[in-house]
Amino acid sequence: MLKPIKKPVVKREYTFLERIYLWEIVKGLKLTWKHFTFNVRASFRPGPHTVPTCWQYPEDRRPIAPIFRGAHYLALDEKGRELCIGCGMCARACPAHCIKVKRGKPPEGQEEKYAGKTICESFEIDMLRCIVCGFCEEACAKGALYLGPDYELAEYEKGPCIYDKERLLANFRKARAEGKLKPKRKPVPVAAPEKKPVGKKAVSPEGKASGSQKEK
Amino acid sequence: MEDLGITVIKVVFIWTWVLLIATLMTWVERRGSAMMQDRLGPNRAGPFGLLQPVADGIKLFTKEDIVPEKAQKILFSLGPVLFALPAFSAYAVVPFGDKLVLDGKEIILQVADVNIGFLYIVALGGLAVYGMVVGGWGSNNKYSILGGLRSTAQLISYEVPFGIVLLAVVMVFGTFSLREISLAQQGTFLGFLPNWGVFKQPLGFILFMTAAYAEANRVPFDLPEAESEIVAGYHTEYGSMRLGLYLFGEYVNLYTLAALTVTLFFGAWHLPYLDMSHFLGPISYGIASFLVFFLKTAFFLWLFVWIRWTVPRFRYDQVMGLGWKALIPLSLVNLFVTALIIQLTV
Amino acid sequence: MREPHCNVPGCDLGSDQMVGDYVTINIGPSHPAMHGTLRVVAKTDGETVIEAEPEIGYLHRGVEKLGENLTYNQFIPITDRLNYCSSIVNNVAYEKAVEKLMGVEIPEKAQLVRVILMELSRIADHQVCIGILGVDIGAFTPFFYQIIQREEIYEIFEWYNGARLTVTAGRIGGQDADLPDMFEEKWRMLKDGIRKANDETDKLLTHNRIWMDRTIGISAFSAEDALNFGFTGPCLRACGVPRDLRKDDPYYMYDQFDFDIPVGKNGDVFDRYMVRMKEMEESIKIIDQAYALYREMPEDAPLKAKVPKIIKPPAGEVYAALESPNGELGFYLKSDGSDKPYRIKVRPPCFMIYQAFPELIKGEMIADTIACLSSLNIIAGELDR
Amino acid sequence: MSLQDRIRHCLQNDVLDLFQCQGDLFVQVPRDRIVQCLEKLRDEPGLEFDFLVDVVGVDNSALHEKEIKAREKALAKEKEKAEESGETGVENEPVVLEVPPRFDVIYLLLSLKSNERLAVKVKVPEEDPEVDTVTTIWRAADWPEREIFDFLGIRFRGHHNLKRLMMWEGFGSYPLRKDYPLQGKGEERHLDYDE
Repeated sequence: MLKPIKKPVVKREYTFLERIYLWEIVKGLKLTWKHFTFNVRASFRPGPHTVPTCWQYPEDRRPIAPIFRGAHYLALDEKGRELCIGCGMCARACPAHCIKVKRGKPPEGQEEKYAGKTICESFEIDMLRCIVCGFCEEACAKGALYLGPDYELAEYEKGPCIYDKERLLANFRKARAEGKLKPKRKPVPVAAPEKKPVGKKAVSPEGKASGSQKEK
Repeated sequence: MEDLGITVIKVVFIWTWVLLIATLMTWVERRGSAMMQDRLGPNRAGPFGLLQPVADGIKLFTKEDIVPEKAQKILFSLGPVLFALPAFSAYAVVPFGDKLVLDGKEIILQVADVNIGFLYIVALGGLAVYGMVVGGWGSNNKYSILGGLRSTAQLISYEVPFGIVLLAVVMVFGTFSLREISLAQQGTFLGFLPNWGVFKQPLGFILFMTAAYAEANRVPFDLPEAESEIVAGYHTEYGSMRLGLYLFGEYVNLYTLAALTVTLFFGAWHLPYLDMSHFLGPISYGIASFLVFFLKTAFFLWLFVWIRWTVPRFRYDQVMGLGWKALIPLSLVNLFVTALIIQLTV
Repeated sequence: MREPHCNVPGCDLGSDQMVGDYVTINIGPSHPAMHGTLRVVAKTDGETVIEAEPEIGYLHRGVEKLGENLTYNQFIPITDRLNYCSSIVNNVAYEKAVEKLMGVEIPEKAQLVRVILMELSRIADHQVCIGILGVDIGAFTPFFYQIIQREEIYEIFEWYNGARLTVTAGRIGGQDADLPDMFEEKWRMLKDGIRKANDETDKLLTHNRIWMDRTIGISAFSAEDALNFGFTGPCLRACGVPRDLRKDDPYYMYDQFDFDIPVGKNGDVFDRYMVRMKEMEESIKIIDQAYALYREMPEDAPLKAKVPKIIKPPAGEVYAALESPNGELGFYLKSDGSDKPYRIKVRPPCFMIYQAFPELIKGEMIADTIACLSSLNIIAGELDR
Repeated sequence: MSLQDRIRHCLQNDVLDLFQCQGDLFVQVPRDRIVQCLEKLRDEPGLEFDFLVDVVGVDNSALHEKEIKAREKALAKEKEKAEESGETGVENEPVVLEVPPRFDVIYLLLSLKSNERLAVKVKVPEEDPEVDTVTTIWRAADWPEREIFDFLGIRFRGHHNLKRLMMWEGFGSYPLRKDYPLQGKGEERHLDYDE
C-alpha cells in the first residue's frame, strides 16, 4: 500500500497593512515609477546601452569577452602560413563528432605556405552538430583551431553550415581584420604528480598511449 | 434639440478620438511596461515606435482568418462583435468637455446627454460579457470555456458593487445625468477642497476603481485571459482581426472607464479653485475643457497600465471572495453612510 | 450541443469528454506556463484539480545512453544540457563523481574556483526560478529585475571560459581556466546589483496581499511526506528540514565557510520562494569568503591535479552528489576500466520532486498548479535527460 | 562497530556480498528479500537508512561478455600451454562458463542522521526480470522504478502504476540495454522484446 499523504493546513496571518492591499500596492507603484522615470531619462541619453537590459542589436553590440567561443577559424601564423597539420586531435576530442579532417602532404613547390610538414587536405566542421564546447581548441597542439568571436551563425540553407577549410580561413581573416583574434590559451598550472599509487599507475600507460597515437 | 449634422460630427469626432487613443494605448502599454522593467520596448516603427500600433493593425488585418474546425461558426464570429459593439457605444453618454459656442450656437461636448446615462453604461458593461462567453463557448476549447466562465462570474459579481457605488454617487449629486454631475463639481467643498466626487466619496472612489479594474479585465483581475494559466482565456482560438476586435474593445473599455472615473470623481473638466470660463473665450474654453478632461483621463489610463505591471494576479476564488465579501458590504456601508449624511445635512 | 473533444492518448483519468461532473484538462506540453515541455493531464471539477498525472519525456535526449558512448571528458558538455539554468553545477557534479572514481583529489585553488562558480550559478538559478514564479502568478516586472542581474553573472562566465549558458566549466581533475581578472571588480558591482534586485522583488511581492494569498498555504507539504518522496534542496528546506549537503556532507572546503541554511515552515509556495530568496544572500556570503581565500593563493597555484590525458578510471562504481540549486544532484558512475563510462545515471533533484506533483496539487486550483510548478523549479532538461 | 559490521549484523544471512569502492559501500542482497532488507536497514537503530536517494538499473551484459571472453582466452591459453607441454588427459570436459544475472538494480540509501550512504544491490536475471517494488516503503521509488522499467525492462512487482515514463507507450524496446543499437532508424522494430 502506498503511504497516504497528509496535507498540512496553513493559517494565513496578515498584518493590518498587508490586509488592506492598498498600502503594499502603493509601495510597489512607487518602485515601478522610480524605474520608469530612470529609464525614460536613460533612453534619451546618447550612446548605446543606456537602459540596463537592452542593446539595439544590429547597430549596437555587446562587447564580448576576448575568449568568447563562437564560430571556428583556422589560424595562420605571422608569415601567413597555415598552422594546421591535420593531426585530427580535434576530431577525436569532439563530443559531437562534427569535425572531419583529412591529412595530406603539401603540394609540390608550395611548402612555404604551410608551417608543418603535413597539412590538412580538407577540414570540415558541421556547425549543425557543433555544440561549441571548445574541446577542439583545447586539443589542438599547434594552436591552429580556435573558436572565434563570430556568433552570427545562421544561414538560409544547410549547405553553408558545414564549414570547409576556405570558410574557416576566411573566418580567420575576418577576425584578424577586426582585430578580434583570440589570445593563445594559457595552460592551467597542473599539480606535481602525487605519490599515490593510483595516480602513478594511471599515468604511465597513458603517457605511452598518447605517444603512440601521435606516432600514427 | 441640436440638429442632426452636429450630432453626426460629434459622433464621428469622438469615435475617431477614442479609436486613436485606444490605438495609442497599445503603444503606451508596451513602452510604459518596458520602461518600468528596464527595457526599451518597441522603438523601431516610426519615431519612438509610435507607428507600432499601425504595424500591429496591418499585421492583424493581413493574418489568415482561422476558424477552428469544430468551433460553432456563428457564435465564433459573433463573439468579437458582441464584445466590441458595447465597448464602442458606451462612450456616447460620457462627456468629453464642457461646451463650445460657435456662431452663438451652444454645442455640448457630449454625444447624448441622456438623463439616465448611468443605467446606459451599466447596461452596456453587462452586455460586454456576452462577447467573452459567446466567444469562449464558440471556440470549443476548454481553456476558452474556462475563460468565458471566469469572465461571466467576475463581471456579474463586480457589476453589483459597481452599481451600488454609482448609486451613492447619484445620491450625492442628485442626478443620473453625467453632464449634470460634471457641472455640479465646480467650486469648492467644505471651503478648501475642490468640489470633486473623490472628496465626497473617498471610499466610493476606491471601490469604484477596484470594480472598474475588474470590469475591464485588467491585472490584477485579468483572470478571463490569464495567459499563464489558461493560455489566453476566451480568445485562445482567435486570430487575425477577430482577436484585434477583442484587444481593441478592451482598450476602448479602458478609455470609457477612465473617462467615467474623471466625470464622477475628479471634477470632469474643472480645474481646482479655477473657473476657466471666466477668462477664456467661448471657443478656447471649449477646447481647454476638452484638453483638461482628456489629461485627467490620460492619467487614469496610465494608472491602468502602471498597476498592471506592478501587481500579481488574483486567483479565481479570491476575486470572487473579494467581490462578495469585501466590495459589496463596503459599498453598501458606503451607500448607507452617504444616505445618512445626506439625510442629516439636507 | 457538440461536445468539446479532448484527444489525450494514454490518459486514463476518466472520461475524455465534457459529460458528467469532471473535465479533463490537458496542460502542456505546449503551454505558456509549462517550463520546457512538461505536460500535466488534470481532472478538474470546475477549477479545482481532483486528480492529475504528469507526463514527462518530451525532452528526453538519451543523455545516459550518450554518456556510455563518449569518453569521460566528452560527457562534460552534455551535462551542461541537464539543468541549463545552472550548468556549472552539473559539470562539477559529474567531474566530482569521476574524480571520486579515480581517487583524485583536486587542488585547493580549483576547489575554490569551483565553489565560486557554483555559487554564482546557484544565484542565477534562483533568480530565474523566482522571476518565473512571479511571471506565472502575474507579476511580470520582478522577472526583469532578476534577469538583468543574471546576465551580469553570465558575463563572468563568458570571461571565464567563453560561453554564457552552457559553460562546460572544469575538466576531470581540475579547472580548465582561472577566474577572470575582471572578477573582483565585477563581483563588487554585481553583489550590490543582486541585493538590489532581491530587495525590489521583495518590495513588489513579499508583503503584497495578492501575492501572499496566491502563495501561502498553496501546495503545502509536510516534512515527513517530503522526505518520503525524496525531496531535497529548497523544496525540502521549505518544509522545515535543514538539510543541505554543503553542511551535512561538506565537499570542496564548504566546511570552512560560514553560512546559514534558511528553512521554511509549511513547505508551501511562499516558503519555497522565501528560502530561495534567502539562499541567494547566503551564496553571496560564501562567494565573498571563498574569494578572500582564493586571493591568498599564489598566482601559479595548481588548478588541476595530475591526471592522464585520456581518462581511464579503474573498474568500479561510485555515487557522488552535491547540492545543486534544486537539491541533491548525484551521478552514479560505473566504470569497466575502459575510457568510456560503462553506465552513467543522473540523479536529478527535479525528478524526485516532480513525482510528488499530483499529490502537491490535489485539491488546489488550476492557477495554483502553475504557481506550484514554478516554485518547484522543474527544469525539463534535467527531468527528462 | 564499523558500518560494514553493523550492516552484517542487521541483515545477517541476507548479505550476499559486501564491498567498498572508493569509499562507497555496496551490499548485495537476495532479490526476493529486497523489501524486507530495506525495511530492516531503515528501522535498525544505529543504521537508519531512512532516505531513498535513487534507484539505478544497470545492464551488465557487455561487461559479462568481456569477462567471459577474457576468461575463455585465458582458458584457451592454458589449454595451449598444456598441449605444448605435452600433457594430455583430464581436460576433456568442456568448461561451462557461468553467466551471472544480467541486470543490477541498485538502491542508493542515505541516513539523514549520520549522513552515511549505502548502496543496496540486487541481481536480476534476464529470463525473469522482476523485483518487488519498494514504493510501499518510499514513494520516492515510484518514478525511478518506472524509469528502470522503461529503459531496461525490469518489472517491479506490486508497483501501482508501472507504465513507461520517458518513452511513449508502445515503444518496442528498452534503450538502455547494451544491445540497443546506437544508430539507424527504426531500431525499435529491430529488436523485439516480448513484454
